[in-house]
Amino acid sequence: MKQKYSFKGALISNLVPIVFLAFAAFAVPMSGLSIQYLLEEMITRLARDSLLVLSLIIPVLAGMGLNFGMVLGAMAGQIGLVLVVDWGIGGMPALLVAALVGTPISIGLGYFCGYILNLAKGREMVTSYIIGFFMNGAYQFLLLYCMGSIIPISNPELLLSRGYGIRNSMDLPNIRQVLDRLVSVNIFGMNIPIVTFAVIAAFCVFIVWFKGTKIGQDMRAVGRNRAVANGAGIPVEKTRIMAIIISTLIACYGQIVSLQNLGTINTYNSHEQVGIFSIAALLVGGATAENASIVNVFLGVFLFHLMFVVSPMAGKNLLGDAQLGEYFRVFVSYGIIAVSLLLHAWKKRHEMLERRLLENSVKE
Amino acid sequence: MNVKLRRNLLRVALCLIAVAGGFLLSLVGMYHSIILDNSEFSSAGAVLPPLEGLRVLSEAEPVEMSPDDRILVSTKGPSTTLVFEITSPETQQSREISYTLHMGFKKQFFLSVPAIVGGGKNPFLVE
Amino acid sequence: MTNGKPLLSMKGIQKDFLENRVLEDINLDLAQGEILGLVGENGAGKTTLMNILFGMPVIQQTGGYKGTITLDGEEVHFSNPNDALMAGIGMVHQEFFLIPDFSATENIFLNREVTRYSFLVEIFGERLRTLDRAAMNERVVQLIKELGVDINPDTLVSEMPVSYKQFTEIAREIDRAKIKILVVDEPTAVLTETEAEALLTVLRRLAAKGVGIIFISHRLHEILDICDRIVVLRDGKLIRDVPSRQSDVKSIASWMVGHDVGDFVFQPKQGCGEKESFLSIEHLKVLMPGEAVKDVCLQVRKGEILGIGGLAGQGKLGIANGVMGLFHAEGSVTLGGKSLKLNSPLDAFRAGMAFISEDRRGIGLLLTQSIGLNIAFPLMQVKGGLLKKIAGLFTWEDEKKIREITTKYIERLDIKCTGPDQVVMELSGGNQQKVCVAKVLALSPQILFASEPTRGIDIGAKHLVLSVLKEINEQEGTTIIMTSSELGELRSICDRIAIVSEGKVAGVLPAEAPVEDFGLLMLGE
Amino acid sequence: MKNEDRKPKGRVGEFIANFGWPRIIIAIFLLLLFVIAPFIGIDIGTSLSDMLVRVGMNGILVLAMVPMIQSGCGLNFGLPLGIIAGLVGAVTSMEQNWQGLFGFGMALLLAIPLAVVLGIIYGYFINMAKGDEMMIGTYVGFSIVAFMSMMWLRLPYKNPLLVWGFSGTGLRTTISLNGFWMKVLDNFLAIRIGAHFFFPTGSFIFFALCCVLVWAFFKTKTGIAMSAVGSNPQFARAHGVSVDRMRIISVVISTVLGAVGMVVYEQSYGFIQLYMGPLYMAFPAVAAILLGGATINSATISNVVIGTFLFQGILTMTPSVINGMLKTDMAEVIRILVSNGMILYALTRKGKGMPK
Repeated sequence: MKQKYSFKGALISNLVPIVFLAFAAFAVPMSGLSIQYLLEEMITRLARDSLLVLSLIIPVLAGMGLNFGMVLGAMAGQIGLVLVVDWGIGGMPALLVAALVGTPISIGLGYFCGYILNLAKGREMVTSYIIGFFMNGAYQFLLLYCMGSIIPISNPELLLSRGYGIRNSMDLPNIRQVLDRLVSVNIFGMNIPIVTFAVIAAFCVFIVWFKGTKIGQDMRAVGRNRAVANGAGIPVEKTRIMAIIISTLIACYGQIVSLQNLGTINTYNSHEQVGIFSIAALLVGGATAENASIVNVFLGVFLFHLMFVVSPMAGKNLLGDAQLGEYFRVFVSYGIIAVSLLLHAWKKRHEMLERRLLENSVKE
Repeated sequence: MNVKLRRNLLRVALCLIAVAGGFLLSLVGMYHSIILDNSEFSSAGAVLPPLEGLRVLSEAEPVEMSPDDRILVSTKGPSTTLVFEITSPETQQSREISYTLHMGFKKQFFLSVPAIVGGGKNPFLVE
Repeated sequence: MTNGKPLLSMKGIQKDFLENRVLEDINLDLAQGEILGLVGENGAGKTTLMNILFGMPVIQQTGGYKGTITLDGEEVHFSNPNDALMAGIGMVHQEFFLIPDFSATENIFLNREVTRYSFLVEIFGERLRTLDRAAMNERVVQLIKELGVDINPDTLVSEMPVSYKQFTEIAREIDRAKIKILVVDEPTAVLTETEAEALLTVLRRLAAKGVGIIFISHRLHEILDICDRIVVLRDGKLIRDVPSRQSDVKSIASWMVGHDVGDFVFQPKQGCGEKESFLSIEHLKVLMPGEAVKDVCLQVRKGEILGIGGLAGQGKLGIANGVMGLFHAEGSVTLGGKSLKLNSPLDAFRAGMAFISEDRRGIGLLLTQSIGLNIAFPLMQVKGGLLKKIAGLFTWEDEKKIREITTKYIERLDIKCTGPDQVVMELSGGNQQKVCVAKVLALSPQILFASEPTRGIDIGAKHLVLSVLKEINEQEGTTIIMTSSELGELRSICDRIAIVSEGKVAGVLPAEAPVEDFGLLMLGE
Repeated sequence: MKNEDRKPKGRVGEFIANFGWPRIIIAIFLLLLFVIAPFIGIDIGTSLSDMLVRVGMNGILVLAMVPMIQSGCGLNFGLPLGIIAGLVGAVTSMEQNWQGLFGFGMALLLAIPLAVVLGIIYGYFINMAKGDEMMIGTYVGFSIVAFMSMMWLRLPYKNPLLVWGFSGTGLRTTISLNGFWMKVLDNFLAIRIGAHFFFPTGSFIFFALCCVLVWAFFKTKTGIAMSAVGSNPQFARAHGVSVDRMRIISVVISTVLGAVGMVVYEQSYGFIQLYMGPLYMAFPAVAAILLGGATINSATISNVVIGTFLFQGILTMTPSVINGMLKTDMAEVIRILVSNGMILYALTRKGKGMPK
């Protein structure tokens, strides 16, 4: 007996993307930005942030909710880039070396985060949120106090005036847009970074392939029902830690691709926003804490960044105050997460009650 | 050689390859800055005057250098060849001397052009 | 079907749990291809026996067991379910051990997926092998054909009817290892007639292939229909081991239930209270998971002790929980003429009803709080007792009164504790139950529901709890409705006993009625 | 009943187990700071009074954590809702140019009704999302701070002291309380000993008053019912307590205390920070109460007091002492590590009756 496809059910489960489409339809003309400019902006942002949002899929698959701990991966990526800039490496080798340096750090941080999340089962999201903050403290300690003093940094421009500690913002010489300009095709006026999209596509293929492996299936089992998975002999704790390690790794590479596109790092807060915006984007794409797909990622990044670009202009034209638009987009990004979490929690409880009613009535 | 041992050996080998690859990549991707100096150079008794009509051809486009001039050339990769074309003012003939420099991991170089052109063994002004 | 050497034989099995003996000198044989019916009241030891066979961790944690189990001639000792599985013993659980959002194939092959090698395995290890879904689907189709059922391998378990879920679980157990023995625990409880019939044919087909089956059920006509031999357990002892041909429903029922009357015999009250009904329950329907009540009509006389018996899962516990508003209930309940608003515990309390819950630790107590607070809480919340006005502004807990009432009940119920402020969690099971009873006595209710008041507590506490209930019934005229799975205990204290089977009242008998009649009612005959 | 974490034996063991290792380490660390201070030329008097002022300043915000923890709603990351109410109260009172204790009192009176309304809405959200309360709280808190940042630009405030100079509309990001009710509580009956030592009696009296009020509430019938909901919701429901109503009441009280705490905080700090100012203000309060020994579902007044003293002690002492010793400003890093470390410790503890 197939679940009858109820329009109402579909409407509720995709409410957030629908609300966003309506908002975009209203705000885009209001902002007065040309379609051409918007499309171009969307392509750069898709190239820049898709990989970061993609890193959230595996923890959701393994039932660990939206993993704010991806911020740890972003930190690892940044550490890799800082060292690469200090060693004076440029071009594609710079990205690869940064990734190589970032990999062991991400695995370590991922293991640490996964281990702690296992201690706080049922409260993974808020715990990963706090881990993000906690590691930010350690990150600052490393970059502000160890680099330049204990860890040798040869390039003086990177350091603060006091002689040690990395500066707050740093541009990436010979790295800016390296990946994007490797091969870029110009279609009616917009250049599309083919290689970056190829890298993103490769990771999408990896995730689809990964779901088909034994550990991928174990993760799905652990995500859906931990007790039964455990009963069947699946090492639940190890599987969950592996999910977090993979997520942290992808986030590390995602941050490297993203910063390469931006061309500059603001060392002490670019990784913080990454967590909030990636999760907001994923939720805008219609994902929930229980299931997220690759479609949610791209739809989410497109819609979220469309809102992000359009709202300050819309705010300016509508209410004559760009600052209002600024705050509006911060409000919307936090608001989405609150609304979709609420909606999802309410739906989950509603379904549970319904299932119990169904179960009992079936036995009539 | 059971399976477990074989796999662990393979993993160690891969890590070593990755580290070696890292070094190789940084070697290939490293940017170096070479400062060329065209002022009088004296070493071991011989005094070499600055050169006239000097042009330096490197990866970037050619650059004229007048006497007592100093320019900076930025190059990428483990080694590079610099070509110095000197046209003597009287005979309008130009002769070329090429000089290959192996930079390795060193980032800064300070070279005297007269020393290179004069065929001196040690053109490095600052070690 | 039975050949010479028994497939499985359990010799001299004995198990103690805390002070009381749960299994005593059980000898059980099972031949290849034989279907053995295992019958017994709840708490008779069936589940413990199966846990021992399966090497469930709970057995080790509570002191292991004595006796030997031999499988195919050699002695075996399983320390966890996986060992038992590897040796070829599978089990179909009552609550399904399936993942709802997984397809039939994925469930059947959970953690045993057929996978393909790839070079990545060399680097990242075995878990990177890719799943061979085609091969798995093929195997499932073949398995299902073997069972004679048609399930599409890709349907999600959440969309399957209940019987298909069961067949999926059976398919998984069969495929997991070269199955020798399959234990099926009350499979037909959740099935309709046709679905049960389909299941029985599947089990016969398996037996024909040489698989030994242990069939645990309460439906005697099914047992007689399918089993070759029947073993009856009662109070941890093996009462009868007889071929099914030489027995019938009536005799099995009496063996199952017919033990001597409970240890504490109370003189039955002369003339049990006025005749007209004080509390009447019509068409009560309660959605309590595992104890659903379908359509219960019950009349309770004032000052009476009414027992509610029946087997586990038939809905007897649902009645008290439904009336007290703990689980969603429909139907009509009138108390002394006034109709009671359902689904609201406060109204139930205000109408003079109180409840000793069967889930002592979950619902009955505030484990992290003191004895005083636990006892005072209901009186304070429902009747506003034990409070004092502070400068007319707001009402505070009156510590003096709380301490008084707590020490009074500590003495009366002889609760062994360090004082009114001791945290309840540190008390023994028996003393915790006494706190629950004290909490309810403090309310001095008109009607008292007591669900499994004596389960899991020591003999001394059991006796004290029952005598206190008897006392308040006789001295304060409190009508008591006691739900219990131990028939002996009900017969020793109650005036009348209602037997609940499959969510309905099968019948109401006076306590002195012969044991077999109760047995028959319980089995829904 | 085998206890999860190995209990060190004997009385000392008992004390350590209850007090918890991290709290002992931090307490010793704080003591160490006080001991080192004089050696590097830091005057104990000023540090002590600085710490006391900060305790008076943050105490009530930490107290705002208690009701929701007791009722099982978890750590109140939605504190910014109360803080916003406090800000609106303060700014509206300043708009009317009310000064001194009267101005302070009016700020409170204006903030409390708004806090009640916000509390009720927040309470419904909390009940909708049983199990995810902390995540919902965080993001509802962030959303309202962002929303109010838009409102600050548009609300019809005219008082020149509050509004941007050039455009004349929209409130300034930071507004000085000078001339209004700056330090009105701190200086009330303040005790000054010698040149350096200053004891903010006013704020301590107010803080003590609020603590007594909350303590008294939890002795009332509703208060006891609320604690029962926190420690075992099934038990409470089975005994006629409406779990949802209790949770909403606890959220309202927490939000009101948050508003009151914010007004007291501004009075002592001397400035009102609008726009994105209060975004992360919940974390120090959460860290403080956990440092005081609270768990996710039980918190007492003593947890509040101990926690505030320890946490604010760390915040005051680390900048001066560490800078003095290592000539670096590590205070910020230590604050992050200590506060978030404490929250992590609480989230991962398997205390008695912890929700799984």
